[in-house]
Amino acid sequence: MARAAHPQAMQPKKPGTTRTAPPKMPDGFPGKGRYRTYVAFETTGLIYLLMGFIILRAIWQLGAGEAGWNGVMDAYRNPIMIGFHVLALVGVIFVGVRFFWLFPKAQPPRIGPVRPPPAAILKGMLYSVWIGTTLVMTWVLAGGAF
Amino acid sequence: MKQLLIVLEPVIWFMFGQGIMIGTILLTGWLIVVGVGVPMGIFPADALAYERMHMLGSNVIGRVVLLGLIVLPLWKGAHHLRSLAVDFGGGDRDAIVGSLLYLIAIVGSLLGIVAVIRL
Amino acid sequence: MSDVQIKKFVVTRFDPDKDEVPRTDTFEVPCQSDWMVLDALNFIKDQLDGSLSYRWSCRMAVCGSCGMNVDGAPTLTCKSPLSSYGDTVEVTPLSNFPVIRDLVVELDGFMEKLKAVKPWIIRAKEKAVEEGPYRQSPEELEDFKQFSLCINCMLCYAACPVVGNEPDFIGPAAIALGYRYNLDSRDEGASERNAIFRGEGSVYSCSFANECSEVCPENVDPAAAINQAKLSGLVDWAASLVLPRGGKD
Amino acid sequence: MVETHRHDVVIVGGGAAGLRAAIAAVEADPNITVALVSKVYPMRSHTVSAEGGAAAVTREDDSFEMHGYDTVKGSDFLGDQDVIEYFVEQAPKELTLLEHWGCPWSRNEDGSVATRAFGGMSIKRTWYAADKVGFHMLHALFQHSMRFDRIVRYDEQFVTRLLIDDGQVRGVVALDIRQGTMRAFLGRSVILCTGGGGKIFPFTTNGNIKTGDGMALAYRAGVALKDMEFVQYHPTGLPGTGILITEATRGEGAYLKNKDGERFLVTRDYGVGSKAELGPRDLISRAMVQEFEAGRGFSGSYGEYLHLDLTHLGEEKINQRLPMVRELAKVYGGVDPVYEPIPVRPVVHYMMGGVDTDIDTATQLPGLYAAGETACVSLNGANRLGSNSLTECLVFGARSGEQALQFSKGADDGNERAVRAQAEEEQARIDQLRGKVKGGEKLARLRVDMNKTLESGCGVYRQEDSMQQTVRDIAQIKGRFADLALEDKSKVFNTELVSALELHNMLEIAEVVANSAASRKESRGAHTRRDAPTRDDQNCLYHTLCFFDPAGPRIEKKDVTLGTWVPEERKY
Ligand SMILES: Cc1cc2nc3c(=O)[nH]c(=O)nc-3n(C[C@H](O)[C@H](O)[C@H](O)COP(=O)(O)OP(=O)(O)OC[C@H]3O[C@@H](n4cnc5c(N)ncnc54)[C@H](O)[C@@H]3O)c2cc1C
Ligand code: SF4
Ligand code: F3S
Ligand code: FES
Repeated sequence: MARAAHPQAMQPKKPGTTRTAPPKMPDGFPGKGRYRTYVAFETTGLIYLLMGFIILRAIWQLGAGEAGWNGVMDAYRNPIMIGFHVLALVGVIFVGVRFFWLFPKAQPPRIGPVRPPPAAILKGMLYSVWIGTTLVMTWVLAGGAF
Repeated sequence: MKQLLIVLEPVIWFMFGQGIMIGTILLTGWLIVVGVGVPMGIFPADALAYERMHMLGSNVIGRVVLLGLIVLPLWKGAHHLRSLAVDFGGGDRDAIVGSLLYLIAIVGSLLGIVAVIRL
Repeated sequence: MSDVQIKKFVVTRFDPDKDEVPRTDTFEVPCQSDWMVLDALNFIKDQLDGSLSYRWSCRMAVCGSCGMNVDGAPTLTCKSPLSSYGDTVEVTPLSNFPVIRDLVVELDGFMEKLKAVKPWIIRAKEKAVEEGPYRQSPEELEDFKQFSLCINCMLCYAACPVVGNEPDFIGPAAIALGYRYNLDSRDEGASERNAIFRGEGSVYSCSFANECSEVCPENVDPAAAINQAKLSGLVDWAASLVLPRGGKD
Repeated sequence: MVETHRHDVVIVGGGAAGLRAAIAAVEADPNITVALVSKVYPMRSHTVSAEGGAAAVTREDDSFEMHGYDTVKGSDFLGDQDVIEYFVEQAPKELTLLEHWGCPWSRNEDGSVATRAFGGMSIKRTWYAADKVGFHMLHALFQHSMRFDRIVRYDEQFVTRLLIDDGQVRGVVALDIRQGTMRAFLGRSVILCTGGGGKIFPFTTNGNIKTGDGMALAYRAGVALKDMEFVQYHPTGLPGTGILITEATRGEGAYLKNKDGERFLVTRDYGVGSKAELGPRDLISRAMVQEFEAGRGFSGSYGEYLHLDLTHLGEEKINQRLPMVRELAKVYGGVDPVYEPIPVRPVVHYMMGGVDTDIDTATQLPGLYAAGETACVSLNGANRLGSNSLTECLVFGARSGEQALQFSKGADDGNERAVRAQAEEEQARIDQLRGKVKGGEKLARLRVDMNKTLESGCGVYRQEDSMQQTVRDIAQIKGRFADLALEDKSKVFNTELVSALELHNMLEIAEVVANSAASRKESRGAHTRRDAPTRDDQNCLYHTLCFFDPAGPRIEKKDVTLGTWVPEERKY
């Protein structure tokens, strides 16, 4: 059975002249089929929000001096923290894949006189940037340079 | 409040969009090294030693990247959680929930700016 | 004639004069192999229970009246072969809409939303008939063609989670149709419509669930329209901050 | 109590004709309001299903004279020539207006509107928007109409009767389908734009809503129905469903082939000459039936059929020009026309006849106007040319809007008390019909019987005895209608009640079709008698008028308006 939707959903400003049965949410929302993927996509919002603050704290401590930063690094070695970061990585990759799949069609056929490249090329560009940036960051952070 | 949200909607959406795109692109590398690789010993720990990190982070590019890593995910997070709240029947509370979430993102972003300036 | 197979139809019934809440009826229908879901409903109405109410007309997927949920999914019943369903088929009214009777849902809400996006050509100065048609290249036509194919079948509204929770949301089809005019080389009303798109319950309410496009029987891809409109709404808004608004009124 | 709504003009029907009329009326006078009363939401009107195109003189090498001549000849010289002249002159203007209102017409490379060939047209003059022309026109009109707040829509209101007082129409009364109660829409003039009635036949391209309501309304009010014997068979419908495969396929170059793979329109003499597949519909439909009779058709589970072959057009052209045909053939015909021919057979498509109007769309009843397929302004005569009728809806829809408005300005409001009383009467009648249990006749049964007898008596080929049989059958089925039993007693959205009212209307016009057919003793256009195979201009160059009479339909004759073009043998 589908859940109830907002009682006013798709109701005209002046309600119709006869009594109606209240609207229901789409079948399968939120837990089934494609809805599950979509809800998961939104739920990654929590991961991102937390990641924002986690990184904020890390950078704050980095600015506070060596002891602060080492504290951060110690905390990161905690298995719970590692677990969360793994989850976050999965979430981030999932977001990227879903979003880059949708991204090309969200581009207007024209912005002023400029036409964006065809979907396939656009997608290729996105993935190149994503993979490229990740490689560079990994290389730099993991000690490959400087 | 609701009115203000409506007026700011395009900017919020812009921040969200950048969060989902650039945020994701930046987070992937960060998580691979800082979140998982080094703590699990896959990469050498001294790659993230204080001296080196400070050097990497305190130049202009470093500061911009770090600021992006803090601010962008916050907006993607706040906005998506707001949508999630609506999808679970929060249409009527949307203005309050939304404002709260964005307030969190704003505070986080301001602190983020301070944090990178302090480096 | 073609092969006949008995299928069970579990159909939602609701009569506001009699029923407090919707109930279901079950019918056994001898279905021919080339039937659509709608053919089975017509069989029920003609032979088994004349009081079953639903809308239909063209039976060729163009009038947009026969949308229902079949096995839970928003479906154009005249275009969905029964062969792709099992022995028991569940037919319910479109989700996200108030139900008037049986499988008939309230459409006036949509009609208001459609009107709200000004789905007509807006121009500072209308061209006189004597001057003949506008010129529009095939490429310019291609820019908006897809978004003009909407048959107002409401499947997208029935699939979108935001529609069900945010009554003010203008919703996929109406936004796609408004945006279609923004892309039309003959139209000059883009900034007027963009102001509407930036308003309450408009494009930014959409969370890109993409379900609207998944169920659309005409491949209109309303999700594309809405999310494109977000970007042009932003560009337009930024431009309006830089340049004082000119030419609109 | 019947709720009443007063407007200056009341328009019944929200198809191309009704919407065009409404726009014309409100544009002509900024102070009036129009009621647009329709039994379905306007964008559901059957105009939506038209595929092929709308005709108007466009190219340098075309002329009004040529379009006029094609139309007259297509009509088998039964079209009124003053009407035809007016029509061809207005057509380009009307299609241009629609272009200005946003209709996405297909284009040539230089940005001008593209045109395609159509049956019976001597030159490419049919405007198109891929093969969803009616859909795009209807939605463009509907969306454009939304900008006028003075067009007040009343959706899902089923008009059941014209309100007449003092010899003048005063409005209509309609069943509010949602509420189950009656509403009176009062106006100083009324326009009927209710479309055709193909649903009286079993096998038709027409949708479920095409039940000839407007014709029946006018007929019962004493207005004549004209030329109702002329029912157009379209050569290419999908067997089984009757879904149309547009003539634009042939306009783009498709072939009709028989079982032997032979293009019989080329190899045999069916009177279409070098036009071959682009001959007029009546001739081609007859040729197809003759192929069946000669045993050169395919036989399938829905009877005999022939092949419409598009395979040589190529995928690109089909996708670009005929995307809907491809989709329809795949979904409803089970074939992909890029690779396989489409099975087709002649199918009831259009009613040339309708409510008798003059060139101003006015009927004999003061204040009552009619336009679109429901009217017979005598543009189409005995056979309509493909792509003339969408244009007709615009040209005469606009004219009816202007004319009805004019009339409304000079007329008074009439005696509201008297018309209210009529509306109350109507409410009582409907209340009695709803959920009527007495009697044992089933709605679906009656409909099937009506369909059957019409097909056997008034099909592609007709003859005296079978037409007379149909006349008797229909009278008998009308009698059985009184014994109808209905199951649904509910007030809210009682579609069974609506179907019963529609059947009542269909029986009325079916009777008119059969009687009109039996009265014409020649073959002309779509009316072809085996027992009188030739045209007889000496005795039969007249319009058939059929009047309501409690004793049974009464037939009268009306002169055809001739002019520039003298009747000649119709050869292509
Ligand atoms: C499949 C198909 C393809 C076609 N292709 C072409 C083509 O390519 N070119 C061409 O020129 N012509 C074509 N035609 C013919 C043309 O489409 C029709 O003649 C034309 O659309 C009729 O328009 P209309 O406005 O008169 O009626 P419709 O569009 O049928 O509208 C009738 C309106 O009246 C309303 N109505 C009816 N009864 C009542 C009532 N009792 N109370 C209230 N409202 C009522 C309905 O709700 C509807 O809004 C085609 C027709 C069909 C069926
Ligand atoms: S966008 Fe698609 S699903 Fe939505 S109403 Fe239009 S045709 Fe139907
Ligand atoms: S399903 Fe709904 S959330 Fe947006 S992309 Fe479509 S409108
Ligand atoms: S009946 Fe018209 S779309 Fe299905």
